[in-house]
Amino acid sequence: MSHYTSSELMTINAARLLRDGDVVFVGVGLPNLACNLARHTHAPNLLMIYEAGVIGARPNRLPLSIGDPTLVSGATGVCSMYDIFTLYLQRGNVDVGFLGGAQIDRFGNINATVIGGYDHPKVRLPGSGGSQEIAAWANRCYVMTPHQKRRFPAKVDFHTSAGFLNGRAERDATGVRGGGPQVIVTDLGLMEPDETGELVLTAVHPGIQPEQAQANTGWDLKVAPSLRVTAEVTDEELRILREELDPNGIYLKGG
Amino acid sequence: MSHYTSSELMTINAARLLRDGDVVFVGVGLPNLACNLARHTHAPNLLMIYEAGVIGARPNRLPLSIGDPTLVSGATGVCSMYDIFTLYLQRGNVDVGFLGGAQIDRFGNINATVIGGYDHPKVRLPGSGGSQEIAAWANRCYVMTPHQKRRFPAKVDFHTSAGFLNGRAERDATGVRGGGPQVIVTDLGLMEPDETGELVLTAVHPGIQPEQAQANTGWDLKVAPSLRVTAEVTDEELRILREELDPNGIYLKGG
Amino acid sequence: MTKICSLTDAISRLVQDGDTLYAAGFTHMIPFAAGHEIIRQGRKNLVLARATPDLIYDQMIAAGCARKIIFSYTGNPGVGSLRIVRAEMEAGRLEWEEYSHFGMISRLQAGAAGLPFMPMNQTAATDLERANPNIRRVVDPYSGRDVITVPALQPDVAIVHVQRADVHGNAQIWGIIGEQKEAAFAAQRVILTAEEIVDEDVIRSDPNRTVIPGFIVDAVCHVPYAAHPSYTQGYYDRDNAFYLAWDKISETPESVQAYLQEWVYGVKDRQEYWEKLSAETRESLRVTSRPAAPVDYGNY
Amino acid sequence: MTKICSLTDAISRLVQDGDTLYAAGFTHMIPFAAGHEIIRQGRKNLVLARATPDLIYDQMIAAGCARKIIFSYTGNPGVGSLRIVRAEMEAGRLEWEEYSHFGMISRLQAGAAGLPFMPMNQTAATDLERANPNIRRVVDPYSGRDVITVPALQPDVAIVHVQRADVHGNAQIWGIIGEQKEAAFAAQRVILTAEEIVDEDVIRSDPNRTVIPGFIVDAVCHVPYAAHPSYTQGYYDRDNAFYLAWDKISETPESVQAYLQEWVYGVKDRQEYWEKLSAETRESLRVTSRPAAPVDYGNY
Repeated sequence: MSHYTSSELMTINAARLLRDGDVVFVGVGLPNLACNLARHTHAPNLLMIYEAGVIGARPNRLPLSIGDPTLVSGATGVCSMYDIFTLYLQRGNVDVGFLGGAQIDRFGNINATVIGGYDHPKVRLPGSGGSQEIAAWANRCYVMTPHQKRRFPAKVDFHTSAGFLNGRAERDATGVRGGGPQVIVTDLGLMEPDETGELVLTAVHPGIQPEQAQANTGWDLKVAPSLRVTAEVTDEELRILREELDPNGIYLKGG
Repeated sequence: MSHYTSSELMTINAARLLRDGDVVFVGVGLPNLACNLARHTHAPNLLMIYEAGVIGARPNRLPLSIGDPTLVSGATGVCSMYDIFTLYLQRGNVDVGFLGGAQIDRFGNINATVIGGYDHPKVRLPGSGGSQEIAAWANRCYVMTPHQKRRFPAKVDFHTSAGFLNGRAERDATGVRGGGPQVIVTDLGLMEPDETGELVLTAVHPGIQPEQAQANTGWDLKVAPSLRVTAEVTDEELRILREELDPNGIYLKGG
Repeated sequence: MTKICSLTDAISRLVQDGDTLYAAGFTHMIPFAAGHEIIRQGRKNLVLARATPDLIYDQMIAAGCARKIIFSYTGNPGVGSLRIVRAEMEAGRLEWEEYSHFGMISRLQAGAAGLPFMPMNQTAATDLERANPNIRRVVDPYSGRDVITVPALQPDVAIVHVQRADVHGNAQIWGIIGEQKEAAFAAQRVILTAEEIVDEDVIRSDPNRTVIPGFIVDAVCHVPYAAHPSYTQGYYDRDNAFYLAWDKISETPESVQAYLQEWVYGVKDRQEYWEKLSAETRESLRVTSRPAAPVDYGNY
Repeated sequence: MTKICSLTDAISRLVQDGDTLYAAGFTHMIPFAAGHEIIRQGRKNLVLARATPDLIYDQMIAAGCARKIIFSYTGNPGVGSLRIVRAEMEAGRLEWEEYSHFGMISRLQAGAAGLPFMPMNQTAATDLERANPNIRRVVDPYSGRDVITVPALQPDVAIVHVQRADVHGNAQIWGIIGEQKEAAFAAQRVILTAEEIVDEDVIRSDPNRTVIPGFIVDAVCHVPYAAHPSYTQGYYDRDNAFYLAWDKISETPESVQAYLQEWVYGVKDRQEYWEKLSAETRESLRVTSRPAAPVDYGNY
């Protein structure tokens, strides 16, 4: 078993969730690394699109912003932001979206807007960007975030992006086409929504006990009867991440 | 005084209505010739745009369709049809539109859709194309059409494009931004809306009597107190039309 | 992952009787070759949507392929009337659904964008709104004034002719771009015909030129001259003589059927059609080069 | 009919105190030079609209130019928080109006299209709708379901940086095109800065590349490197080191004011700014050539 950082562990587990041929709405940082890792391993035909309007990017270097010019040179297409949000995302052409935020609650709702009251913020966060629509319209959404109690409250202060609201039926009633959050990848394991939309612990990483995850979650985290252990991180996965994708450890050194 | 055809007479009088710097939504045929004549004479900075999405065309030959490739090669811009109807026309960036139709009525309403009932047409005409929106949103609209009773009924069978409806107040109430039809150029003279929106005879061409226009109009055509005679067609205008713009007489030989 | 196939295969596999079909292209790159192949394969009861039916729908309707048209202008562009569409409408043998150009394009835009409708400003001309129950109104929640709406159009199939595409279907277009992008994104299935199939690196050298991404494309067919008698910018000119000739041919059912026999049923594919044209016609459609000024994307 | 003028003149003539301003460009070609000139000229009470405020609005707000921001994401892209915007919002010293990216871009699209609003599909996340009374609903007249609406945004001024423009303001852009076109058409006045002023024939050689037509442009300013520390595709790279440095600089008001003194008030224009950067920095931003494959429009 190799030594790896939490960021590497989450990135590798997220990469494994991607399917060959998926159209992925990619963010910078760990999601970008997860997509590129998948492309280098089991999903060579992954199509990466970016909210900046880039389709089929083939970055020659690690992109440092969502609009890095390396995403454009050699891409198959570029379109306007209005087109990316309509023709691609709202039209239902996006299989996978990655989401992030300061808080994720029991039903997968995400807050990236504000801690405290909206009009008088205690901590003002960056806001939605593309995530309100990604969470609604991508077929599957994934989240990568360290497993900490403050990040997983029972209820978020603000719904920046919808998970299952107060339960799956409530989301379904709104008619949004996307499937909502499918997997939350943390440094302790994986959480997935059950039939009610509540996030439950479905896997732990090698060497992690479910109690650790429960202790670091802000609600009474259920453990799935079928709880499994994620596959060991392989040397090849680490090699690609460390040598090819983020040789300077810009995103991976954390944890 | 030169000899000229009706088409030449109408084209020359329409060209004179254009102002230097006007942004004109151009059709093929006579409107295209009128715009190019104006460009060659008093309006060198006329900007010609086409519903096919061409901006600043500089055709090297006479365009034979609204999407002739000669409009594209050497143009300053090309955009989608959706963009031309939104960013250019609906946004209010078009100064002048040309309209045509089988029938034009007392209040400048135009029918290019159907003679007889809509569901069981006696004569089915091509339909609106771009004209419904041009008539509503261009600042000024012009029409060129031979002066014949059947073309000028008191009421059109179908409102393809709005003139002043049943009077100027009725058009104003709809909130459309365009000024509506400003001048109808015929082979007998010019008709312009009065303060109520009714088309009245404001000019006759040299040698034409107002009674001729009245006899060829389907309503009781009023003659403006200030009736004038249009300026003589000049040799230079004819030369440009015949030698430079339509040397084969494709559009101008008529009449 | 190549999507290359013959046009015969593409039509056979992707166009079914009863489909709503949008053959895209506003006067430029009208997919005549695909229309002729649909006629040869004898499709029936199609709903033919297109801003301007042009000669291709006149021919498909003459061949009995369609039960309905959705359109915004039925003229023979630059020539006059579209005789067959007009006669069938006047005779009550063809259903129709009519919009202005802006209404038609807004329907495609809504379909492409995944929106249920698009708003349009009022035009004061309300007869078409009265005639077509699909044209409706909503109240602008800011000003309280009415705006006009048209519903999304999402055809079963879009057919788009392009200058160049790679085997994955990434397609680049220049010249008049009309409603090609909107038609492709609006449709459930997309068939491309292309003047040239190019290496993926050509596409990747100029991503801003890409109008249609390959992943929404179902078939890529290499069909040079597929747009004749319309044109492909930079490749060949419009055959205006044929547009004028059609005005005569379409005067009688007999001459129309004779035309279809000789030029559609009587040829196997577009190559045979093109070679059957006179050398003089083919020569008259040639164009000389007028290259675009280069741009540089930079290595990053 | 040339619209060429200095950036100093353009800002002086076209940007007034209290204006709503949209500095366009999604991470690409952010008009930093124009933002700095606005700071130098001491504009006040501006309403700064932009999907991503980025460093330029952080700097303009630090300089006291703005009373309000309209935005959809306030991060320092790829780095973290935008400290000044955040601090001013938390302190209640800066008004704000907030959307998602799609809401923001839809506002511009409506403004550009001359429509009163744009519809968007529901997202199930309703907190922002509750917080912002400009986000409303209409009933889709086809399905009877609610859709979300945002009102048109028509800024007083849009500033757009482009790779090349002619003296009339016809402008061509490649690489990420973000919301530049929409911002220009939505605005009442348009200021362009351009890496290169080219002959009109260059523009006319490739009309499909034109994003902004000259007739809606009020001023064209030749300002090489106007986008630094952001980048211009094919011309120079993003200065990521500065984005990281700003995260430190913006930690204290003193270091921010020192930065503004040295790099904004302390230089006359962009040329002086660029020459003041270290040779090493300038060298590190150079890019090598990666030309687009040529296309041919043909002579017609």
